[in-house]
Amino acid sequence: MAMTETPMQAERAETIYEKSKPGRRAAVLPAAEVPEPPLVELIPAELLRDEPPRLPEIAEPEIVRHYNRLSRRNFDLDSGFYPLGSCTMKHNPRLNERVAALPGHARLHPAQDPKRAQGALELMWLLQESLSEICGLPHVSLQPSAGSHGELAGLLLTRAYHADRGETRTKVLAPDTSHGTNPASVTMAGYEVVKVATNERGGVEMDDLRAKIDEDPGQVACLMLTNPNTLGLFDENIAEIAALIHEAGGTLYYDGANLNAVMGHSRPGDMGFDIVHVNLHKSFSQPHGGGGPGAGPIAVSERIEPFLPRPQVVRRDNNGHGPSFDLDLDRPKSIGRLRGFQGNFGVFVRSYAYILSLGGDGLAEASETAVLNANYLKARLAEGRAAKRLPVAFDRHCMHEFVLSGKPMKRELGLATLDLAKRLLDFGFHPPTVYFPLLVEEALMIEPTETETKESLDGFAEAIEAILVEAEDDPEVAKQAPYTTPVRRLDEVKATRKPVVRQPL
Amino acid sequence: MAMTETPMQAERAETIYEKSKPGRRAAVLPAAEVPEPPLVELIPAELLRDEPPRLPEIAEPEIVRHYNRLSRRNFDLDSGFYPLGSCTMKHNPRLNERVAALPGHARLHPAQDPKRAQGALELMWLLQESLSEICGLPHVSLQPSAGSHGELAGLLLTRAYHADRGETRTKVLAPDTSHGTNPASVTMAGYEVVKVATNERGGVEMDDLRAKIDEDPGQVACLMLTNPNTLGLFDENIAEIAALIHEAGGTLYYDGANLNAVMGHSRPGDMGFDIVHVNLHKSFSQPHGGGGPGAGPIAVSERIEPFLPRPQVVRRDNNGHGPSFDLDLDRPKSIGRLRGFQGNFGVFVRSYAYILSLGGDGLAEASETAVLNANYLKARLAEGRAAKRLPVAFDRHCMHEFVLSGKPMKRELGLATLDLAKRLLDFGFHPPTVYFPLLVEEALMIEPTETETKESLDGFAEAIEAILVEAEDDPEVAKQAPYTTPVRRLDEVKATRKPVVRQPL
Amino acid sequence: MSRYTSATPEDRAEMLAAIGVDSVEELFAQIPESLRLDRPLALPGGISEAEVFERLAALAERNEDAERQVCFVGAGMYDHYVPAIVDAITQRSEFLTPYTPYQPEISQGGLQAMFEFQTAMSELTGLPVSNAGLYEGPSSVASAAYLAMAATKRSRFVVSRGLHPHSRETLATYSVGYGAEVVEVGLDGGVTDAAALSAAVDGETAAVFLQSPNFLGAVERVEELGAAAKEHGALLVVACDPMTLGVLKPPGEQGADIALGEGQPLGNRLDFGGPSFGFFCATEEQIRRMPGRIAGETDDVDGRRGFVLALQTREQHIRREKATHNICTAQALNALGAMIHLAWLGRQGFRELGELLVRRTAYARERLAAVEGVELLHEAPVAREFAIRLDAPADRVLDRCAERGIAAGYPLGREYPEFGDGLLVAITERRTRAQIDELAEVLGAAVAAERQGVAA
Amino acid sequence: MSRYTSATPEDRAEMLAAIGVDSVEELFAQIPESLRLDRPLALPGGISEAEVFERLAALAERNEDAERQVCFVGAGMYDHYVPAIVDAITQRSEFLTPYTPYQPEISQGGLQAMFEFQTAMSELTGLPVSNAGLYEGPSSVASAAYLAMAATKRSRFVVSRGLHPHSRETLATYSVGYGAEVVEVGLDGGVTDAAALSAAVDGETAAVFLQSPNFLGAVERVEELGAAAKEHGALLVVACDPMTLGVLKPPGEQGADIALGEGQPLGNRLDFGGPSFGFFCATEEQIRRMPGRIAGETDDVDGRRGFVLALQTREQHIRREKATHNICTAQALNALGAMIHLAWLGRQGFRELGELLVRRTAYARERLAAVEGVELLHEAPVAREFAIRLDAPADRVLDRCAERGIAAGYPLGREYPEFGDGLLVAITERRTRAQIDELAEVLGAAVAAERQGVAA
Ligand SMILES: Cc1ncc(COP(=O)(O)O)c(C=O)c1O
Ligand SMILES: Cc1ncc(COP(=O)(O)O)c(C=O)c1O
Repeated sequence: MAMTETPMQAERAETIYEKSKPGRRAAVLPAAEVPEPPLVELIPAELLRDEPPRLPEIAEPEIVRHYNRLSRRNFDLDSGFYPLGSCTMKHNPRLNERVAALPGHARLHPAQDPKRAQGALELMWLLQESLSEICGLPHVSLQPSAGSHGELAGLLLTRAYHADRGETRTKVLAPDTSHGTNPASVTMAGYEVVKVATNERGGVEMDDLRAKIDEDPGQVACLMLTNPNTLGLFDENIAEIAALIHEAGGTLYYDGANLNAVMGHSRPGDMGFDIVHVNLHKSFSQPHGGGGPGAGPIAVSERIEPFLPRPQVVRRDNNGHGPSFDLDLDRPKSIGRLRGFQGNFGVFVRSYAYILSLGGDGLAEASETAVLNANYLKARLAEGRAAKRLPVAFDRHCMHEFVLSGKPMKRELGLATLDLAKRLLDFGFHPPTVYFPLLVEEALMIEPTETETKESLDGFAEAIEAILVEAEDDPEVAKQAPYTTPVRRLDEVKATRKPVVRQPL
Repeated sequence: MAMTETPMQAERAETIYEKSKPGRRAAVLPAAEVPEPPLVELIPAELLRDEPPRLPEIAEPEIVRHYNRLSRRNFDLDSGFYPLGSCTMKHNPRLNERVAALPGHARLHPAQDPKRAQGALELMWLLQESLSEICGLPHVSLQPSAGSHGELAGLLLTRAYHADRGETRTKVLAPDTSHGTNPASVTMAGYEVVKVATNERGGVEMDDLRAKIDEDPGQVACLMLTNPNTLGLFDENIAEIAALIHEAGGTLYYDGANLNAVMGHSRPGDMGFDIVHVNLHKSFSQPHGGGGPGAGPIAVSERIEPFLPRPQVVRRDNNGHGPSFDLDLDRPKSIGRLRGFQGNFGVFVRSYAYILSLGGDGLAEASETAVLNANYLKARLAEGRAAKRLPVAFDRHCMHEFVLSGKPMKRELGLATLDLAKRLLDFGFHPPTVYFPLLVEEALMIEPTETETKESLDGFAEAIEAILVEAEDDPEVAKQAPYTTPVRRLDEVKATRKPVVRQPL
Repeated sequence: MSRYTSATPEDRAEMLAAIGVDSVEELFAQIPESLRLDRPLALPGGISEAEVFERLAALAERNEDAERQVCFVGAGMYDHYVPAIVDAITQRSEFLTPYTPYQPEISQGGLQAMFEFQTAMSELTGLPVSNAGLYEGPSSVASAAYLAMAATKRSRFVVSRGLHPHSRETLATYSVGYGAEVVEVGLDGGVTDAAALSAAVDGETAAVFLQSPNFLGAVERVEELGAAAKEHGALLVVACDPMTLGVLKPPGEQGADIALGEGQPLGNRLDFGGPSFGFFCATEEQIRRMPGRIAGETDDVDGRRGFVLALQTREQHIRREKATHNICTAQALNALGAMIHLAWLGRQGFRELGELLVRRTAYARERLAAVEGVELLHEAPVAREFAIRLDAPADRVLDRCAERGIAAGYPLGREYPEFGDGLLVAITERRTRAQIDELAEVLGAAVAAERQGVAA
Repeated sequence: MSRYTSATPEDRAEMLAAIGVDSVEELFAQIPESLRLDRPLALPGGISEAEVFERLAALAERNEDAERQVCFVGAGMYDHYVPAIVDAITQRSEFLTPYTPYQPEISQGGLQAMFEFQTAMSELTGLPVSNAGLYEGPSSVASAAYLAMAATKRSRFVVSRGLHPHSRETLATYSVGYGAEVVEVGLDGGVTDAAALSAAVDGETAAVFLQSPNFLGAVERVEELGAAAKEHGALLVVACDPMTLGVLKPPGEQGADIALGEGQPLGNRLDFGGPSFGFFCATEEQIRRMPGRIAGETDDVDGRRGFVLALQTREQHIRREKATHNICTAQALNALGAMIHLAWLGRQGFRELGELLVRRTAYARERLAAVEGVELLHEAPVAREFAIRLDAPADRVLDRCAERGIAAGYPLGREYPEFGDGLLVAITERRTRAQIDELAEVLGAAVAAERQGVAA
């Protein structure tokens, strides 16, 4: 393996502060146009700042170069295959960016009088209606800012629902395969997490579930499930699970991160879920932005509706005078606000544009192709060396993603899942999600999404094969990987032991 | 020098046609909404096409990836220093893109009734006024699409001017340092080129000029000059030159490619020029787009005005009822149209935004800094090895650019200017313009522009020094360069001998 | 096959064969028959890109945005000019489309940008530690409360009524889950009632929450107010408007343990309320209790400088139920926009912008105070927003102004019944003197008309 | 120091010292005193980005663009929907900001895109050779004339009156320089008068110029008309609308030696007339006489596939006065936009779009023909545009339609006095059936009102 530096490796990372030079500037401000007394005549000296913050001093051309150069140090969805399990890295249509940028959307003040923001409120209402139909639940709140925010909302709704019935419950059940945000949300909502085991089919272990409920049914507030779950498998027992939880008086929460598997094919509401969050930045094509923004609207059943966050977008019929749209604040049982204003509207515009583009049929086709692509890639990886070295964790048809175990690879070749992931970088692929879900040893979680071509899937399978062949010959190659990335393996321990989290100036 | 492939070199260029697969598509079209008879019922079969053109068949995600990947195989102004002489690679403000994209500009039909396009016509008029002031000439036509188009316009204007006086003249004088478009335009305009020699100061050789005129003053239609010329030197004899040409009855044409050197400091009109073209894509920040679009408005003196192209944007005073703007077609002496509609309006918007941003003072400061940067870099290259190996062609202060000669370098190190240029690529710099102007052997024409930092200039000087040091040790390194670019030296002869100019399908 | 998918009939056939099934339905068979949707979704069919554009443009047309109205509304989000380079850079695929940077080797662009952003926010707030951003302002306040509980093992919050109503409501919502108590302290003369505050703070208090400038635009005496918190070992949490920090004393220099706020004024458009971001800065002591992503500097195996997500052991994907917060996807792209805007403003420009806001605001405040039927709601010093009282129903006055193309401000009545006809007026660099003068004229006319009962 | 320059006072001092002068003025001393501008430019001072934006937005507001009016105007430029990916890609710095690719090693992106574009245009026109684009349509016609003179050593052009008036005017302008003669042939029944054409062509004729669809929208019988040219050894030059080439027989299959035209309909916005691009395709024989850039495929020293500017020996920078053309900077970015649009449409979509245009145009033509006071100007087959005759003054009718938000078409009167009240109506995929029906209604009402002399 060539160890010579690539051109990009050769240029040392310099922050914009290091490129700053006193006296330079990009912005030219408008003239004051008004009297310019010294500030101390307007604000008491002791409330004024002595020195301005040490922001960079640099002219526009170099700012643009700096961030353009930085951008090239990112791998992105428009660069290549990005099979990051659980993240639904599907194509981000530019049309959505275009419509979100229309001044009527982008420059609309959130406090605008509803009667002067009818277009925006109607769009939100239309999106609510669409998500309601897709989830099979009658009511939607768009307020949560992301999935984890939706989870917290769901748990606070559960608490309010029970409180309204004079109950206080303390336990929230979640399978050991659940995503980290689930237990974290449970704690923030003041509940205690009770783990439920997974059966040999990758679903909820029913006996364990019954046991955990029977311990004290009156304490069971909620069961949080992802279905298909984080193994990419649909839990066939979902109807029975729902019955058990409802019997115990708990709510059933659907983590919608995997909704991309079932759009137009099966609906959480029909499965018996009371509360669902939808990650618009996954199933509905909002770009991930390197870590957001997203949005996590929630859809709920009738019994949960009274407690939905405030404000709620509503449609008024004005007896025949044509409908109008409003923000309803008068919701006495509401859990209240979860954030400022009405939610991540810009994300709503993009996702609604996506829904309009594909339509009901297109959404169903998207899920169908997502499932087809996942099963095809799974089949490709059941050929050749991967079959033995990287066996699938649960050998059945998957939905939109699947999980492999690197355990044999590690045992037989001394190659950890991490090494495989890093070596994939040299082949121009983004690695799958690694070491999650926790119950699979050396897990690799692979979600191709529907927008990838067969050629990309084949190329990925061939890369895995090539790496395994290479490793049989010399595992060190992968263990030292990557070689061609802007930087090579980074010392994450150091970053946590003695954290340097800002530029010293 | 590492000869291992860089990641980008490793990926073989594949055209979009090679990524095509029958049945794939990105576009979904609106429904017809109208009757759909077979086409033959609407258009005779013999006028219809049998097979649709073999355009690529590919879904949107892969189109985006294809062109994003392609884009990374380009070096651009936002990537680094681009001292391409005569091209004025100055910063391209994004503000200009934003205002050009406003629907009122971008979606305005060129045939819109002038009274419904007052904003666009006023913008054009304001740009005309600004260019008139900057050039020191009373009238402007925005119609030419680029500099060479402006040159042709200027020569046709000259012909019309003389014809109007009952004269026919056959010769156009141009210095041997002139840009290739000058003689090419002369021929297209039906004139014969007469070369004028350059003196030891880099200016027009006055004796030769006089001689060429005296041969037959009645045949001298025009003298085309660039001032500062392509050596980056201001011709101090310009007043006398103007007098001689005017005496002979010819017109004086100013190639405005180098206007960036003198904005707000000296004006072609005041120098005695009759016709000036301005490259908006040089001095006025229109992005070059990898080879256009640009625009080449012309400014002219009173005596040339009657012949300006049609239509001309005019301001009408409507005696006090507030001004209005119009397209004047009623110009009996006009040379006529040079192109469709009114010109490259989108470019006018960008350049006018640039003029508004900088203002008169800012434009003068831009030229001042352009001249400062050029002389500083010239000074840096007069230090160290470049002093001997790459002497400046004419040893005097330059304006916005300067020309070095690689002759000693070639003689002493066996390194051609081309080799130096290619080696610069490995250092992350765009090379200067090479082998132009022709009269300087192994020429390197360097134009830093005002928007570069001192650090960039220093870095470039250091790279030149490093390459010369390296070459003393082993000239082969540079002769084989580049090494790190997406592709290495390309066989241009093959491309011309047996041209392959399209993808075989 | 949709416009975004590529599987041709041939592809499908080959893929199904490789999988070993005859149809995709077989793959969906794992979903019990009874739970499979036996009808198409009740949504319209897909339409062309041009049609989607027209549809959404038509909706957008029905909003009165800040391009059609002269906007003096603030209340936490402001109509600042976002420079063109912000869009140009944040719209690059390389920043727009990647996921959270879990693979640092191929995410250096995003990670370094986070590091630069953290540095900028640390500079603005005067606190050493910043995260890479949270959802938005109000939920960041609730997140600070969660941190304060962990830091103090207490569960009582004292909150100034000057804190944004959305922040107070959000804190109340979260506190139900936290099992915490929220105590509110009133205002006096537009600023937090100092006596009431120190009376309210006790040994059970986890944190004291202030906002400066507060919701009425008044610059608070944070240091004095914070004394009570220090005394009882409670954390001092200060919400602030980042655009004022070029001129106002940073919270970090006034004893704040945590400084946070709504980031929208920095490089983010109004977007009817989001997406924007919340910033969150704290003292060194709190670094391991911080919520959200934090980028940190380190080296690669060859000694190259690089950046990674630091202190991940705080986070849900590692620590699960013991995490310092549940946040995962946040607002990275919005924080990048802020960083670019700040770099564009630069050290000088940022201060000048602050001064411009203070001076135009002073001018506007004086101008409006001189209008018949308008008086100042408080006399406290202000930076970029101020409150007035109208001698007429605020909603009706606002309607009249809107008819004349001016969004005159934010009505206080709903959230502050005590200021029934109060109006909050915000200034940005986009609001020219001419527009301010026009506001005075239009507002005056509207108030007069209302008082004379003229029909609108 | 402006926002775009970086030289601080310190920088300036250091730089001047290195140069060995005391001031920048010394550098300008080479300009004779008398020629130096002794006053500041009479232009306003620089203003902030926000102010520039407001200024230009205010100007744009005063234009009635195709977003505000329903646009049935064509005449060479059409209101097609440009897909969002075109902007997203062409606005990337890597495509937007480089110069012409003189250094191929670092310009492969642009060069390959040119190669792909050439392939697409070659496919559309049915001719083997395409260049990378010229300025726009009409000047491309004049460029073809220059090529024809070189190829035939003749200097007489026969031009159909169906050729775009701008093309004919531009050709006339250039021909003065060429020293060439231009002979025009009239129309009959909306198409070129075949008899007059063959009569006009002779042994001195360098080229015959046709347009199909012609300016009146009529599809010409190019092959038949071209026979005269073939017979006398003149080149056949055909201007065409690229958007019709998914359904109409390509010029290359009808004997054209050169096919060219206005490229705007492909991936370029209206922009009040530019920038767009002209495409230019020809037979193999003409390859070394082609104007403009041409990208060609080749290999690098290691055998890697690559692209370069081919046949540069044709060009001004090498051949100077003997060049095949003077063009240098052309319209590369616009051609890239066209290529992306064509890739997005794809083979199927491009044909479907052509069919859609033909069918909606047929519908519109029939609909308008049925309107009282409106009749067809010709019966010849049309593809996407057609001509009608109004029984009322066209300009007044157009005004009435404009008042109702419709740009009803292009008035023929000025350029075709023989069609005094003629109107050219264009259709794109953006013009819905509902809009066409509305046009019929509005146009009918306008004509009726004019005939009854109702005041507008
Ligand atoms: C299964 C699952 N649940 C929940 C989440 C949290 O969603 P978000 O990142 O939008 O907060 C994720 C996202 O990674 C997920 O994959
Ligand atoms: C000196 C000179 N003259 C004329 C031109 C031609 O200008 P354009 O490329 O705009 O046609 C150029 C551009 O390279 C030039 O440098």
